[in-house]
Formats: sequence, structure tokens, C-alpha cells
Amino acid sequence: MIAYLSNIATLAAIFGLLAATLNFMVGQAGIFSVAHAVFMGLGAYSGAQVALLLVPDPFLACLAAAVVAGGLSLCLALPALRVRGEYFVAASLGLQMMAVTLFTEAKGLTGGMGGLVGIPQPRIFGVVVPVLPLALVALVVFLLLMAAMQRGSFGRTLGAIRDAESAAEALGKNVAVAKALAVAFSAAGAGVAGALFALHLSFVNVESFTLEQSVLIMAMLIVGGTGTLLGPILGAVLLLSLPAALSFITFIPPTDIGSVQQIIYGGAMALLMIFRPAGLLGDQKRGRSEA
Amino acid sequence: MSIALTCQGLARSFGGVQAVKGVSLSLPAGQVTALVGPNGAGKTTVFNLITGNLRADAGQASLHGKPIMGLKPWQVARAGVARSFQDLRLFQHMTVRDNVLAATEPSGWFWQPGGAASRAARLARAEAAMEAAGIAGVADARAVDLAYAERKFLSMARILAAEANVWLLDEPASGLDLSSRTRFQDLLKAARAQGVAICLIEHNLDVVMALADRIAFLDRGEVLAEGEPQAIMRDPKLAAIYFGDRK
Amino acid sequence: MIELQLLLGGLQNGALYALTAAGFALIFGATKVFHVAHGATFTLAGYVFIGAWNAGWHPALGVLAAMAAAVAFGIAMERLVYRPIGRHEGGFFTVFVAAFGVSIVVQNVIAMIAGRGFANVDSPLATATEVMPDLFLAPVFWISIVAAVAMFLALTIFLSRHPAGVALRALAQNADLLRAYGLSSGKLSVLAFALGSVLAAPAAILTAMTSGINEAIGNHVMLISMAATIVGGVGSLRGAALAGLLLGVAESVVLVFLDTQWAEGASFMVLFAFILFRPSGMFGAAVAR
Amino acid sequence: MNSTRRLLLGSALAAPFARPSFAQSGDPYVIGTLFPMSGTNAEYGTVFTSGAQLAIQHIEADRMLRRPIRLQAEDTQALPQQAVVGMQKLVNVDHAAWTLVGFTAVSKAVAPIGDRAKTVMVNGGAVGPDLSGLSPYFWNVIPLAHLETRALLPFLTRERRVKRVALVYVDDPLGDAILSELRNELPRNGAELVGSFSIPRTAQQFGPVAARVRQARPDAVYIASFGAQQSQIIKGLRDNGVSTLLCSYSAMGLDSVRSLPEAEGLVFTAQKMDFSGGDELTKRFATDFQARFNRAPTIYNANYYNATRMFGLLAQGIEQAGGTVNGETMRAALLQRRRFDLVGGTGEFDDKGDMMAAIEVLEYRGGRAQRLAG
Repeated sequence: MIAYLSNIATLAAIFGLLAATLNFMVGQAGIFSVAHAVFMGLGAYSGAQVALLLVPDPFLACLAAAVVAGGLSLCLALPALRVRGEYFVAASLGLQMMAVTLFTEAKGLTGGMGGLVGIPQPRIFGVVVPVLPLALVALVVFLLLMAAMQRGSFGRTLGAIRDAESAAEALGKNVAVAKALAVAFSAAGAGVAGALFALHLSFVNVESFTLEQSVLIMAMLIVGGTGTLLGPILGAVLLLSLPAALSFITFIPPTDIGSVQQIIYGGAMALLMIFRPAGLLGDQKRGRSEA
Repeated sequence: MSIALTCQGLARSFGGVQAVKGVSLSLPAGQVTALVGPNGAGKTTVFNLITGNLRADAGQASLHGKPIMGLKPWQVARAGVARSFQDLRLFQHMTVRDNVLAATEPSGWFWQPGGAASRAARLARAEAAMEAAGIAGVADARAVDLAYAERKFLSMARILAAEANVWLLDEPASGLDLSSRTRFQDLLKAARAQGVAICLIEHNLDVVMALADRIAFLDRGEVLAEGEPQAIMRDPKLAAIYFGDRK
Repeated sequence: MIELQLLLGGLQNGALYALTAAGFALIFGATKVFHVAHGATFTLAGYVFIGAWNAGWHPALGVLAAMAAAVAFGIAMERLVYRPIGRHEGGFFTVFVAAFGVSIVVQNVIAMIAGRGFANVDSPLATATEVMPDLFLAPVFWISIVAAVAMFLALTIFLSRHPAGVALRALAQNADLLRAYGLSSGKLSVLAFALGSVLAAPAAILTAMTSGINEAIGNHVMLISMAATIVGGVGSLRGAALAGLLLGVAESVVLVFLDTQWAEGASFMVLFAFILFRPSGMFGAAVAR
Repeated sequence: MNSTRRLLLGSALAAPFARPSFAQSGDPYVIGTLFPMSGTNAEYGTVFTSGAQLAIQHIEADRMLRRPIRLQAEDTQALPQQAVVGMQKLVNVDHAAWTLVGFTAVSKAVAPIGDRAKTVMVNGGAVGPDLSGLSPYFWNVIPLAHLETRALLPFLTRERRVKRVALVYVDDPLGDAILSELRNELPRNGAELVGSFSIPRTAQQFGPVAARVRQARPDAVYIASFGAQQSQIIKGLRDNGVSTLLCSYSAMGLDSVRSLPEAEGLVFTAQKMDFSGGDELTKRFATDFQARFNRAPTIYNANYYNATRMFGLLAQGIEQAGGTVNGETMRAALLQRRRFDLVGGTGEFDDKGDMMAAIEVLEYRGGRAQRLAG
């Protein structure tokens, strides 16, 4: 039971990190992306390759993941950031769909559908460490970084861009740079989460980085509440443990168990949005009509 | 009297409609220039052309002798041109203090240069601007929760804090009651005394007459007349145009 | 010859994409709701038709039943999901997540009732014959084209002649204006959802006849519709329909140059290119900055 | 869903609580399943599970074991991440003695967990050749794909005079394996691969692919996909003028394919299994399956019946020898015994835990699978 719970906790920490970094883009900067799983995938593949080809050092893997995911996000984001709102959502959807095709085809780097197998367990100075503490440390580090930025000038810049882009520009803010930085930071966080995900599962393939995964991450964020620090974490814990908890219901016939679980899961998502549209921790009075 | 900002022959058309045709303007330092004219005369478009929010089809603009045409809006802003918007465009979900602080932090990087001393200086600037605009009492309220006049003054506080030497204000006094208007006029007079070049789009002629050192009269994208307020206001032809569309 | 074959095959598919996309665009344009559950409407309509067919109903009755189901589902979504969220000034993503949740429910309820996996109606109309050397066309090709053209004609006439249609177009352009004229945007939203959903039904039926459907097909439909709406230019029905056609053709014709695994990516490359180089879409107004 | 099935299912699930204590006692053995029970591949989950359910019914009816058996289903949606969560639960919470897996990606994702926990994982559905030797505790009761193509090609080239073959395949390890098999083996059989068309797993429209296939002018088209997509490919090819012979591997053993009119004449390989003739065990399986699920059994039903029956046989032996039933003892028992009486005949396992089985060539005729060769 402990091992099982620690497995769920590890995934919750990893997805908490994903949802929190997405929140940085959506809640702080108002950049709506449904391609977060792409950056998670970039990080997972680069982290896995570091562990497979060099050393299974988790820090090195996370660093490589952050650099690759953050760096590539810049190349992708700079052109796409020229558009706003629904257009960026659509652009990110297009990116997500193309990335899945590329992940599938770039077999040399990603193993394609077959994936990368036998990723070694992370070792620090030769000692095997479980992923859970690593994931928790990564989560806390990123949360602290984001909290600091939220209070500092960069948070104000992003908030200004989110609320009134043209006014932010009129105050001398280089909107393109600020947005690109926000995207790169967020993608780097997703990349770290991806590397930890790869080290935790010892196996990754493209099916973990599909549109469904992006939507799941987004759902975690929305369910928890955008713009809040802990909302995404709560959302991640809830959405991950809900299917797990449902699997303890034993009276559902085995052949229908998947469908029943999915129905409860989907229904809960919809009902929550209808009755608490700002998410569980979000400020319900605060309308986000501009979103 | 030094000229802070000049523009020559600004032109811009939208799908065949010539919104601005050959507008030339000079904004001297320490003076208030009012841009008046009927609705749709192209006043806001002139602002957008100067600040780079719109690309001009033709024309030049320079700030203290340096060309600014073709620069991006944020570059124009950093060169020292601050503007307000008719619809204010406040940062709704941020506090008043953060709104003003944001104006003191031009860098879009993860942090601002200058360390703690610079941070303290910026905070002091923001507090002073809020004090001057009379909104220090609501510094911790969110912009979206402010009353109408407070919102207008917050927009002004942002400009004060930006420490620009050219201000482009788009109907900053519209809808203000008499006492607020007086406070607003004092604010502008103080800035003028410090040598700021102010350009004002305003419909309220009382405000214009109280503040303006010069008036540029714009109609259908052209400057019809430019000069002393009294002289412009006495011109019956202009008055007919000005009042013609608001019968 | 392969080029012509791929072009015509693309047109057949594209006509169906155009119908679904126009439905999505109509709803999005008029109500600004990103109707992610449009895919679920499609799935539902398809399965209702298959159910009616298997129960031995007359095909025309099946078509009506499928349309009714689509309309009912669309209206239910508007009344029960989008409107309550809208009252709370729910954000774009809130709507997205709620609609996605409903899509998951629909998909799995269908799986439990109708069984999982592939489902289709077996009709000789879908079987292609060699009309010219090396050129195979099925009767469904003509049916798809005719159905798409007929639906569009009907829709265009409704939107330009009927007062409610005119009001709907006005709603798409300026919701405030409409309120100023005292028209109820609530009723018009319902109308938009009903019309938009009904457009998905013929496409679903024809897909059930040709390639067959499964309970998870909705996602693909939603993605294509959304892509077409953006490529066509938000707010433009004509644009969305043409873009749907274009995406269908692109998916098919790309095989002249590339290997088959790139077919699906092709539509999204078109989408991406449009967003980067012509963000206003084919017919949209320029995006104001 | 018919009510008899519900009823029987209920009794199987309630077994640990309801069964009289004199017959079987103690905590039930948990057999965990990691199948897709929702999503695009959910049809397989249903099919796989029913085989296991019938085997449990038979094991309990025969009183093979001293303890009852509980079936614990974890939905994977055929996705690795969900599978890892499910496997962790099966291993750590349910303490499953035996797990059944299906899909290639899922198998590869859970193999390290089962390996570390020494929990046996048995695959009866996926046929990717890279599933061989994933772990000492990962066994296959289904012959892997390369064995299937090798059985099919001689039949195609000799009996059907096929010279030119085109391949439509999903770009995954299985598809790649079949591609390289065809590339290497076709020339040895005097034929050639004239075109290979890779498709994404999510593709739905096959009209354009059909046009490309026709252009290659093949005598036969080999389809390497699975799930709902297979039917769509068959229908897509047939509807769009591909009239040549279609052939495939054991994944075609699905009801939805069998009942598809376009699948008439489809030639595919599968593990050799004769439900009507054959031995007592097979007959009993076929009869009871028909009775319980109201349809004819497929190869997959039989494979997971076998995968579950293997547990019964191994655990029975260990119980009788007074040992503890766990992964290690069962692996030892497997390597010692090697040969088992299973549905479809005797199954023999090699050192890696892969079952060797005869392959037969089948053809769908009139909605039924008929044996052509093997």
C-alpha cells in the first residue's frame, strides 16, 4: 500500500508541477496553451536519453530537460505569440498534433511508438533514489520561484500583459520578450516534470504526450483554480486520485469498469465547472470575462 | 522654447478611407497642446501613429531630434513618450500600487536592473505618483473595484510614475465632476511647470481653455488650424465644423 | 490519375468536414462558445442513425432521428452547461474543460450502450465503382457533395432572409448592438446551437456509411472543426466551410507528395501556417492590435 | 448486456464472500487485469476479460485450488501511464499473484514493475516481437507476430499465387516488425513488397490510402493494425476500389471484424485452435463460452482463458507440493513443467516464457473463420 501511495504521490507531484507551470502561462501571463504535454515530452525524451546514454543523474537529466524544453519552446513560441486568445489556443493545438506525429516518426530520438525502454533508476553519487523526493523538491523549487516572480516585477509585467497588453506596451514593456520568457520558463518546468516522469516510469512513449495529456493537465489547472498558487496542485491530486479511487469500487462489472470510471470522471469535471467555474480554490467573484 | 516632439506629414488610410492625411504637429516642452476636432477627425489615430501602435503610410516623427518612426510601441515608450487610452486599459486584476509600480519597471526581463536601491527608488516614485494623483488611499484596492474618477486618476498616476517627458492623453478628463476636474488640471499644470510636453485630446472646451497653450484643430484627418486658443476659438469657420456634428 | 482520385476523395471528405466545421463556426461566431462537445454531437448523431438502421427503421426516419438527437444535445449543452458557466462569467478554459468532461461522458455512455469499437451501416451506396480507368467513385461521393451544397444553400437563405437568421448574423458581429435593439440573445443562442448541431448530423450519417465510426471519433471531428473555423476566419461561415473543404483536400492530396503517415499532420500544418502568416484566416477581418 | 452474464459475473465476484468455507478458505488469490476498458481499444478489454472470467469459473468449479480467486480489473486505456498506476496498485495493494496484460506499450511499461516485485505477467493479446524476454516474469501465451507472418507467406505465394504485396501498417513496434519481416521474407518466397503505407494510430479515413495502395498494383494487401481501426481500414480499402486479397495477423480475431461484410475473404493467421473438434478441454471451453457469453469464442478469449488456466495449473502444483504460491515458485514450476494442456492443444514454453504454438491460416467466409491451412 505504501509503495502504491508513493507511486500516486510521485505522479501527483509531477503533474502538480505540470499544472503549476501551465498556470504560470495561463493564470499569470494569460497565454492559453493546450500543448503543455509537448514540452513535457521534450523533457521526458531528453531526460531519458541523458539517463540512458550518459549517467542516470537526475539533476543532469532535469537540467537537460529544462534546457531542451525551454529552448525549443522559444523557437516555437516566438512566431506563435504574435497571435492572441483563441488563435493561440488553436496554434498550440496545431503544435500539439504535429508534435505527436514528429515524436512518432523521430524513432532515433524517441523510439517512436515503441518508446524508450529500460530507463535506469535515478542515482545520486551512485545511490539509487526514489523519484518522489526529487519530484517534491522540483515542485517546491518551482513553486517558490513562481511565487517570487509573482510578487516581483516580472509578475507585474505578466499581469499587465494579461489584463491590457497595449497598455503594458505603452509603459515600455517589451511584450514579446516577456511572453517568450514566461513560455520558456513554463516549458522548462514542464520539461523537468517530463524528465522526472521518464525516470519514474522507466519507460516513455509518445502516448504519454498526446492531446489528451495536455487537456488533462489543463483540466487539473482549471479544476483547482487558475491564478492561485496551490489550485493546480490540488487539481492534480484530485484528478489523479479520482480514477485511482474509483478503481477501488469493486461492484462494477470488470467489463464496464473503465466506462463507468470515465463517466464519473467526465461528469465530475463538467459539474464542477458548472457550479464552481473559477475552480476549487479560485476566487468565484472574480470574473475572467477577458479570458 | 524647445520642441520635444514633432511630426511631419503623417498619413494613414484604412481600406481606402484616408483617416489621417499629412498631419504635422510640434509639441514644445513645458506646454499643453490640445488636439480638438469633431468625432472621427483622426485624433486618436494620430496618437497611434506617433506611438507605433499603427504603422504610418507616410510621414516622419522625431523625439528631441531623434527619429521614432518605425519603432515599436514599447521602444517609443522607453524613449520617453507616455500615453493614456480613452478606455483607460487599466490592469484590472492588479492592485492600484501594482498598476503604478508596473509603470516604473520598463524591463520585461525576469528582474529589474539596479538591485535593492533601485527597487526602493521605484517604490518611492510609485508612492509619490499615487499621492500626486490622490489615490494613495486606495493603493491596495484592485483596479477593477475602483470608482470611475479613481480609475481615471489611476491612469494618470501610471503616466506620472513613468517619468516621461512627452504625454499623449486621450480624453483624460471626460466624465469627471467639477472638483475632480480641478484636481486634474492642477496635476497637468504641475507637469507643465516641470517641462513636460503634453498633448491632450479633449472635447470639454472649458478644460481646453483652462489648460491649453496651443490648439491644433483637426478635421477629416487634416490640421485645419494651429495656434493660440483664443484665436482658434474665435474662428467661426472652425466653430461651425466643431459644433456642426453635435447639434 | 492518382492526383484526381485523391482530389475527389479529398472533396468527399472535405464536404463532410465543411458541414461540421460550419456548425462549429456558427455556434462560435454567434455565442463565442468554443463548443468542444461538437464532436460529441457528431458521435451521438452517428450512433442514433446506426441504431435506427439496425432496428430496421426507414433511412429517412433514421436521418430525422439523428438530426433530432443532435439538436437536442446541442440545446441541452447550451442550457445546462454553457449558460450556467456564462452566468458566472466563466472563462474560455472553464467552458473547454466542462465541454470536454461532457464529451467523455457521452463517449463512454455510447460505449456501454452500443458496444465498443467500430460501428457502421452497411450500405451499397458506399461501394466505389470504376467510373473511369483507375478512378473509383461511390454514390456517397455525390450524396456528400449534394448534401453539403443543399445544407449550405438552406442555411444561407435562412441567414439572409429569415428575421431570426439575420438577427443571428448580427449577434455574431456585435452582441451589444443586438441588445440595444432589444433582441434576446438567449433565444438566439439556443437557435445557434440548434442550427450548428443539425449541421453535424448529415456528416455523421455519411461518415457512418463510409469509413464507419467509433465512440471516440468525436475528438477528431472537434479538432478538424476548430481548425477549419480558425483557418476560415472566426465569424465567417463561408470561410469555415471552405476551410473544412480545404483541410479535407489537403489531407488527401498531400499523399501525392508525402508518405501516408503525414496525412493527418497535413491539416494541422495548414492550420499552423494560417495562424502564422494570415491569422485573420481566409475571410476574417484583420486582427486588431 | 444480458442478465445471465451479470448474474454469473456477480457470483464470480461474490465468490470470496459467498462460497462455503469448507470448500475453499483463506484470502482469495488475486488475478489482476491491465486491459483497456475504455477508449478506442476497449473492445479488446471486454474480449480479454471474458476469457479470464470463464477460466476462473472453471477453476472454481473444478476445485483446483484451495483458495478462491478474485479478478481485479484495472483500466489502462491501452496507455502506459495508466498501466503503471494500475500495476502498482495490483502489486502493492491487491498483492496480485498473477497479472494479465494486453498491449505492447502497456506490457513494456509494466514489465519493470512486475520484474522488481517478482509478479508474473502474462500476455495473450499483443504480438510485438519485442515482448519476448522483457522479464523472467513476463510470459507470452500467444505466438508473436514474426511467427505468424512466416506461416502466412508460404500459403500466400504458393496457394494464392501472390507476387506483389502491399503493407498498410500502424507505425509502432508491431508494424515495424511486420514490415521488416515482409521485406526479408517475401523475396525468399518468390514475391516482393511493392509498397508500405504507414498510418497514425488515430487515423480514421482510408480513402486516400486506398488510392495509393491501388497505385502500387498489389496482388495482396497486408494489414497490420489493431482495434477499431482494422475494420475501418478493411472497409476503407474495399469501398475505394481495392479488390485484391486482404490478409493480416491474429488481431483480426474480433467479432466486429468477423461481422463486417467487407471482411469476407480476409485471410489471416492465428494460433491453431479448433473449437469444434479437438480435445475435451477445448470443447468444454467452447460450449461454456457460448453458454455464458452467448457468442462463439475467438482466439483472444481462448488465449486469456489459457493465461488464467496456467495460473490454476501452476498454483495447483505448488499447493499440492506444499509450497507458497508466488512469482518465484511459479516461474520455477513453469520451467520445470514446460508443457501444459490448454485450450487448442498442448502449449509448450521456452526458457524465456514464450509459448510455442502451431499457427493456422484462416479465412472469413460467411461471417465465420474457416481454416485454410496449418
